[in-house]
Amino acid sequence: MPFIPHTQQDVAEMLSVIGVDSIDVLFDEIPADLRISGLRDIPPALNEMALLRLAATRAEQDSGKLCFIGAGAYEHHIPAAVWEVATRGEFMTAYTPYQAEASQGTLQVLYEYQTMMARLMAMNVSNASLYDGASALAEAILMAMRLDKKNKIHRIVLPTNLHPHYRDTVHAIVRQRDTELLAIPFDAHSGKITVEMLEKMMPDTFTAFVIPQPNFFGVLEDIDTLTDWAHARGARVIAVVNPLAMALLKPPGQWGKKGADMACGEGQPLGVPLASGGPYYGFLCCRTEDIRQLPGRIAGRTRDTHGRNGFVLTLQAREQHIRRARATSNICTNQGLLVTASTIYMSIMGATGLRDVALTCHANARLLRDKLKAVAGIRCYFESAYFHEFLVQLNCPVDGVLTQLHKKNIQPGLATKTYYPELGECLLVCVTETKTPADIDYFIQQLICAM
Amino acid sequence: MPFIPHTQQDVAEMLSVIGVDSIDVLFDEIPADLRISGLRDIPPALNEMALLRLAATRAEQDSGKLCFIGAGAYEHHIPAAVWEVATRGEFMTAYTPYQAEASQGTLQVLYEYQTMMARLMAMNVSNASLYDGASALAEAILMAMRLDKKNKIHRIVLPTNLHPHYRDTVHAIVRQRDTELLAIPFDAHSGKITVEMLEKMMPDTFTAFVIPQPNFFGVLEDIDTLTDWAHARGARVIAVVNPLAMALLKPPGQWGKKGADMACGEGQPLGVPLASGGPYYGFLCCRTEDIRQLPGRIAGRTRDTHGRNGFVLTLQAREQHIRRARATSNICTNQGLLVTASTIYMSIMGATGLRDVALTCHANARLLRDKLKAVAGIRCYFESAYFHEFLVQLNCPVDGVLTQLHKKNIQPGLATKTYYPELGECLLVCVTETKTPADIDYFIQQLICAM
Amino acid sequence: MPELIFDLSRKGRCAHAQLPPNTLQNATDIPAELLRVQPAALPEVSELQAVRHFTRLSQLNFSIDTHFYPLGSCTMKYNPRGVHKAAQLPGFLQRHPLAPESHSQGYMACAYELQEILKSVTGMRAVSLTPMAGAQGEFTGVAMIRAYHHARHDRARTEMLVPDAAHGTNPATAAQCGYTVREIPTDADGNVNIDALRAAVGPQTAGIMLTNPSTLGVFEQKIKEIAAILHDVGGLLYYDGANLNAILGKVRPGDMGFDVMHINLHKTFATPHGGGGPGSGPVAAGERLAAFLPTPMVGKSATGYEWLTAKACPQTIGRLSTFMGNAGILLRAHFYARLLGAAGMQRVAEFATLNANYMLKRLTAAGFNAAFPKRRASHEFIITLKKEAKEYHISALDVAKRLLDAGMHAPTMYFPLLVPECLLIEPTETETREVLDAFVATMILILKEMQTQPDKIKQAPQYLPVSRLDEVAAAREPEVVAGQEVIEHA
Amino acid sequence: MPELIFDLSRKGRCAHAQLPPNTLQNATDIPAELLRVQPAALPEVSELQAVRHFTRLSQLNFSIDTHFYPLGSCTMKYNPRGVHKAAQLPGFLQRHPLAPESHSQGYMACAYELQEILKSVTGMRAVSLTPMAGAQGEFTGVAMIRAYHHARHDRARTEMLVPDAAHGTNPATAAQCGYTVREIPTDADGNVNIDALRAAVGPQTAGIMLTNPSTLGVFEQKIKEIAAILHDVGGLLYYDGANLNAILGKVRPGDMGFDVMHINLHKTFATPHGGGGPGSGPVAAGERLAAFLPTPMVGKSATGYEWLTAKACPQTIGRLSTFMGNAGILLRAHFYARLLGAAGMQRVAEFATLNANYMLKRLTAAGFNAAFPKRRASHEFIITLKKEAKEYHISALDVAKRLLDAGMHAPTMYFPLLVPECLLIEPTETETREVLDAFVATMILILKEMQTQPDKIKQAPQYLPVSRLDEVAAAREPEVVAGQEVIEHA
Ligand SMILES: Cc1ncc(COP(=O)(O)O)c(C=O)c1O
Ligand SMILES: Cc1ncc(COP(=O)(O)O)c(C=O)c1O
Repeated sequence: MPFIPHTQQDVAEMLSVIGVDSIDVLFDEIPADLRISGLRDIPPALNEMALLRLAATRAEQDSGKLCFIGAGAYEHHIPAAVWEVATRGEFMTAYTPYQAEASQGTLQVLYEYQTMMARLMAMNVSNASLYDGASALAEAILMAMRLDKKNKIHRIVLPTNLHPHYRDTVHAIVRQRDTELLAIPFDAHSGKITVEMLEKMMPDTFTAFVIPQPNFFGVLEDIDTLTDWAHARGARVIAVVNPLAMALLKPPGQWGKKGADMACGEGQPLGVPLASGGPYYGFLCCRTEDIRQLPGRIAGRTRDTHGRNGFVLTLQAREQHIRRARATSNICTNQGLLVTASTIYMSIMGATGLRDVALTCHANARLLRDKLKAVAGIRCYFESAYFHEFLVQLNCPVDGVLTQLHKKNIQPGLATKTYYPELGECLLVCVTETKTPADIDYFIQQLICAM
Repeated sequence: MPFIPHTQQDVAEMLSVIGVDSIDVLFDEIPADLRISGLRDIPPALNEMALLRLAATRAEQDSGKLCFIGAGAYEHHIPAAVWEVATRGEFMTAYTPYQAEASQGTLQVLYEYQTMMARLMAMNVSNASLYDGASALAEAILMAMRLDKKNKIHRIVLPTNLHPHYRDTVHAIVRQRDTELLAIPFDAHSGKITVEMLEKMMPDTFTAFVIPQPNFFGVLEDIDTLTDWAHARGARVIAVVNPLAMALLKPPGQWGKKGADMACGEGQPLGVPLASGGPYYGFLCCRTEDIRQLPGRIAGRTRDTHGRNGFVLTLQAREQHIRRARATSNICTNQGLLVTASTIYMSIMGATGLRDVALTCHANARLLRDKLKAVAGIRCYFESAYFHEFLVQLNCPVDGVLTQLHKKNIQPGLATKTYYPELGECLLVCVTETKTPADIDYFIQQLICAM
Repeated sequence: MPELIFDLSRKGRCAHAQLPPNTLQNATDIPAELLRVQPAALPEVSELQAVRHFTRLSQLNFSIDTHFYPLGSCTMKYNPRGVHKAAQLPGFLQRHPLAPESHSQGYMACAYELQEILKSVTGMRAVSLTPMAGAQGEFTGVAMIRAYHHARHDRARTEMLVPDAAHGTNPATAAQCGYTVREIPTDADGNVNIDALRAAVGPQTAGIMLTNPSTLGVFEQKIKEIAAILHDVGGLLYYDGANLNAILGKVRPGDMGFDVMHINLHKTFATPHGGGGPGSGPVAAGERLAAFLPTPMVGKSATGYEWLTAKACPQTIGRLSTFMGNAGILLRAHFYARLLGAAGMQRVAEFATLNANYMLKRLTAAGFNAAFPKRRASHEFIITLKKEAKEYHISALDVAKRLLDAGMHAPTMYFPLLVPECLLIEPTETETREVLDAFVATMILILKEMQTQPDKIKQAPQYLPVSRLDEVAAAREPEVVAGQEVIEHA
Repeated sequence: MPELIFDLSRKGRCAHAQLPPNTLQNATDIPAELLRVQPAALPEVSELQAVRHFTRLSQLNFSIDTHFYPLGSCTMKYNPRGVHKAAQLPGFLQRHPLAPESHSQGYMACAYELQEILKSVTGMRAVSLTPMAGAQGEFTGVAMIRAYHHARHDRARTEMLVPDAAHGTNPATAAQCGYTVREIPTDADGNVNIDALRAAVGPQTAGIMLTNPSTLGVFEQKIKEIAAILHDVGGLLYYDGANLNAILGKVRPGDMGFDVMHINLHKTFATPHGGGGPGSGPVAAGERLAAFLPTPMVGKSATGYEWLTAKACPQTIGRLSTFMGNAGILLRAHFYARLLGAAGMQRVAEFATLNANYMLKRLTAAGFNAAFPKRRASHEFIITLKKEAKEYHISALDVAKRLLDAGMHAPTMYFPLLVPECLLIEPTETETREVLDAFVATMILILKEMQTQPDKIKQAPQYLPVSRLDEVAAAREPEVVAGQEVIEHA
């Protein structure tokens, strides 16, 4: 009876207290014709020893790869202390801190996290997390729609150089409402959104403009110009950023003359392992005046009856368990433990550490990029400024190259053909601080063999 | 500056408080001709990222083996909870609980450990650990010598079927004193110590008789007969046992009419990973009346000023930091964390769990043994009762077979020729609960190929 | 309370062992106008300071690993460490979500098997694992219902029915999907008021969101009738799986007539709650709705496991997360299920129910009032302190805080909203009878204290790092980030 | 205090997920008279109960991860988590100690490199890693000295010299090796009394055991003279490496004239103390003694790393452990050294010394008395509360307990024995100045309390799970196992 502590005597005595003969009787309110006698097609129980062996075999199958894929999830070094501390039982096995006095640990962490994230984004306030980057963007758009009291029809400008999965997610979530999602194409030469294109294609009024930095191709947008352009048209600017990059790049709160209105994105680069895509966490920051439309939990500082500092979940009146159908969002369980890890990560790395990591990523990317350019049959698709990811075009089918390199346990990047067939045989390549010069040379050497 | 938190400002201000110009001045009492300017031949600093990659490479080199070696260290399943909890910072980064009030966690664990170990051995008392099995035996022998007020010359009977490394360690440690270590050979047919041999070879009086259970060959000794024989001659009996086996086999406190006088051994089978041989821990139990000669730390229950229960290190007057040259032992730092893990292990497994593990080890060993017997060219050397380890003799050189199986990542057992050349081409094979029928079949199949 | 990590910060301090080698760092060719000028004011601390700070913070929490945590509707059961260890294997942690299928067969095998297990447990036809918590599962299900109606060119269905006892995520989700929420009242025994339901349904009805057993801790006996009422008018049934722990292997939502449902893996499948998350809310669907499930899912072919995306699932409602949901939680749930096997799952429901009924019996015997005295408890039950509130002016909140002082986490308070001064108590199957008895004993003690020393209750908690916190002040002037002054405004 | 785990036990309860499959279990062919009859009365608890019990117990400890821990002579510095993670890799945990060399090259490379690093740090010729703590290192060194004399057929040397300030393990070790211990007094400035030393040496002198800097927290300046005195009479010098943190990369025992020494890796090399162990005490030896080092050691040949056993080392004193010492600790020490590099090691000594001298200065400025006011502190220093004991009847013990109440671990008390009412304070290099300042501030507060509210000190600790414990009663009637009655006697 895994995890069940009852002795036979316990069961007998408990049943007699209840006044029934068997546990089965406790289910007597369930219509008999609905009850089943057992479950089918479930493998027999393993003990922990066998389970760990099975798990090791499975994990082994997927391991030992040299990964140059980015595209929204980035391999970074995570100090061992981060998860050693985050997975302490007291953090990991607690629930949402509804009983504040018994949850000051988690609550203070959330408060510290909000502060760090707001500072990193140069924004006023942050919530305590959403599910992931793509759904955080969807929530940001819904928030912008709530804030927009002027426009009847909510138009949202979504550039096509935004991560395709983000666009898909936004579509799946936001199209439940009456919204227009406007796709604005990127400049074919630079890979960026340009004001020319915007002026040509966009309506006069719209609710919000989503600006990715860097964009899906790793290219850096002219964020000041774009922000000011949108603000001039009375729209809100939603920044979708890589938070690690913000240690190096201009943060959303400083874009253009007034700064972006919301900043959101994927928290994964800040101390969360790749882990097949999750659990990660979405972050969302905004201006102080908009806080009551900010979805998700928020921790706040207050005082106890003796005047001592303490923390609580605050502004709960926005949330579903109080406001129900009129809540700012339906989100309840969020990604608390990831935020805990991220808070420890940011504390250990500090601003300098984060910036050094971002710089090293960039420098490594530059190194590989320069070496790739020197390979016959490869060209860099866009010659714009970039962070740690870039698009290269091959003069031969990408699929064949991929197959060969996969056999060598190299993941050379993401083939973009499914998403952007018009770009041809392209590969989106990412390099982080985890790659050594030797890794880069090995990649080049194997790529040349495979082409 | 890894792990040093000082800012430049800190250093400047601290130096000015001290009243010196530089840190270097703080070393001015050291004769100048002794001071060195730096260390040579030390590799340059790595960051944690590079270190983890190096460590992973090294660990990878040694991993993925199917291990049938025992010989004093045994591969067992360890519930994940054991080390998750034992390595919590509060256990792992505390010192010896000298300040009892600030160390009740560790002290209660030690008290619970002592209780469990005493119960497992069916002895009165236990200390809080020694270094490892071999050195624990040496300490037990020294203890027996202190307790023996009758004999001028201390003779210790050490059978040759005791683990050769234990015998070596005892020699290295005990021969610093005036002692006679008497080697008593085992019966060539059964692998056991026999009373006939003892009567023939042993002097009338001696201080202590060391009885291993199981012995090095995995064979079970006639512990009742041997214990009574030694007691009849006024000697003390020191049991050296595999503690896991004691969940299944008769424990030392119940050997013969009066029980063994001391029980010691290697704690590793109780929740400690193989880990290249350490850290493990030695245990030592004895009779209540002998406790003041028991070496090592001991936790005891007492009360605080309000009458509440609490725990302290007790009987410290035996120890070196008080008694100095007249201490029962020089041991100071022991193997506390291993004992913590072992205590959690024993708690989770319980008596039934331990017994089930021991039974499964035995049953698995029996399965492999039967299958090996059926292989042409292999015979079981001893036909005595055994626990989970046994000796087989090959009709071809062991070394060649080993080389071949090692190439297949199988470690088929320990070649005993270095220790017992007279036994010929023998292999000491161990099977624990970690091996599946498929593992056993694979072993057999590869062995046949290699012979 | 400990200092803030920012108070430990000193300019120039850092965790040196974590810095990348600075060989290439200054080689940036990024234009200056794109760069950050002033570094973010993150804490500058040593590694030891960070470890010590967060270790000490952790000790301020109650958690399953340290306390009994009978938080109704949350299923705070033991989170097996073996499962955690298995999911944390480097091979799993290092896999990139977009790694090729040939480099992903280990993970995909686990995900596929979990889909199969959840199909079996729910009695549904297909499962998508991507929703990242219960509420996202609800969103998924309701969006699928909407897609179903739209696919049938039925755009007149604008209402979603929700019982008044429902969890707040139900109405919030329905609204987020563009539905008008219509509340259905509960009758005196905790069942949905069938007459009211009949009166509410019509051609405008998209569906109903139900949990069963409900959040009132009782099993909705007329569930088949309810299903018929809905199906008859062309509406569909959504099952909120938060309470699945009560019926695992005993009765299946698919058999009750539900069309779609989520499963809170972080409840029933024992994945840790992490102080608020992550969770995971896979969605299972029957005949009518399977085609609309979100992607990606895992399929199995002769050559191995493969991703099923929009190409293979043309009617999918699409993608709800950047990658494939909370994969690490899915692994944990899968491993947990493998440890239990089919029999183990049934035992979960049996012993959770045994524990709840035992506590209910003992508490009512001690004088507490059950909200639904005629009913069996499911895996949880409600007591109402209405009487005590009147007699002694002691509220459910007061009792909750007093329990904290006794070293036990409080039950869920004031939910469901329709039961006044209620405590929703869910012991789970992994707690011992002694722990339940200790809780009951404390409740009895508190009942005595109401008469003898009510202040002790009113002033609780006294033995925690802080006493009662002023939530009103916190919400009036929210201070949600530290030291606003240091934020660099644009 | 929490219950004992035995109190949680109920007959028949167990952690089912941990049991082996019981297919073969009853197939024992072991004769009945060799079998256990009654099962051992180990606790019968669920996995959750065990996890909760031990998690809660852990929270009762002070530790580096939670508290400042300036325990003199113990070097309680930060134990890097990265090092821990590296050493816990499955490949390392799974290696059998008797695995063939071909399956051990990863581990052996680490061990070999550690030997080399320790040679460099100590200035010695060869290193054996097997001793399992400082005291076993001492044993090893003294046994080697004995073996050396015996090898020269010099059996007249029966005395080992030990300064009166020495750690208790020094005399205990000498005695365990069969030597008579002769104490050498300390002079007023904390140095060995050279005249007394000269008077003590002779043909009966086997050697001397010294630490430098000594346990008095000062550097023995006449160390070369001492070495000469010993060597002139044919005696050898043993260096107790417990204080190596003070001089790492600054000065080397080999250069001072020592013949053999141990290194406490669990101090200087930052491996965790584990609540009392494990430690590791590798021994390094110079010309005279290298041949006697214990086996096994790791050698390097053209084909890889190989074990050096008695065959390769005919003069070895033999084997001191079943396998090869505390391998896991050796890995940690090696990884720590790799994180520091040569420059990092020097910084250890520099900042440990800076912190100690800063505290010493501030405490004496505040009115506390240094034991050796004319001397620089090494990485630690002593204050004596002799004056305070007389004036206020407050002992070093009282102050220690009061510090616990302030959330700081107490320094080492009453050691070395020759300084009355002493506190030996070792901050280590990994603590911030703010923490040192907080300690000093607390000491100043305690000094004030001696005058104003001495009871607050006498009754400390008040804020811990227990107040002062009765050690005398504990030793008078030792209760060292629970429930003696249940022990089955033979
Ligand atoms: C009944 C009920 N439904 C839905 C939810 C929402 O689930 P989640 O928190 O995983 O989003 C919860 C969880 O609190 C719940 O208790
Ligand atoms: C000066 C000194 N020498 C020797 C030792 C003994 O070392 P260990 O505890 O590792 O056996 C210690 C440790 O307490 C010490 O402080």
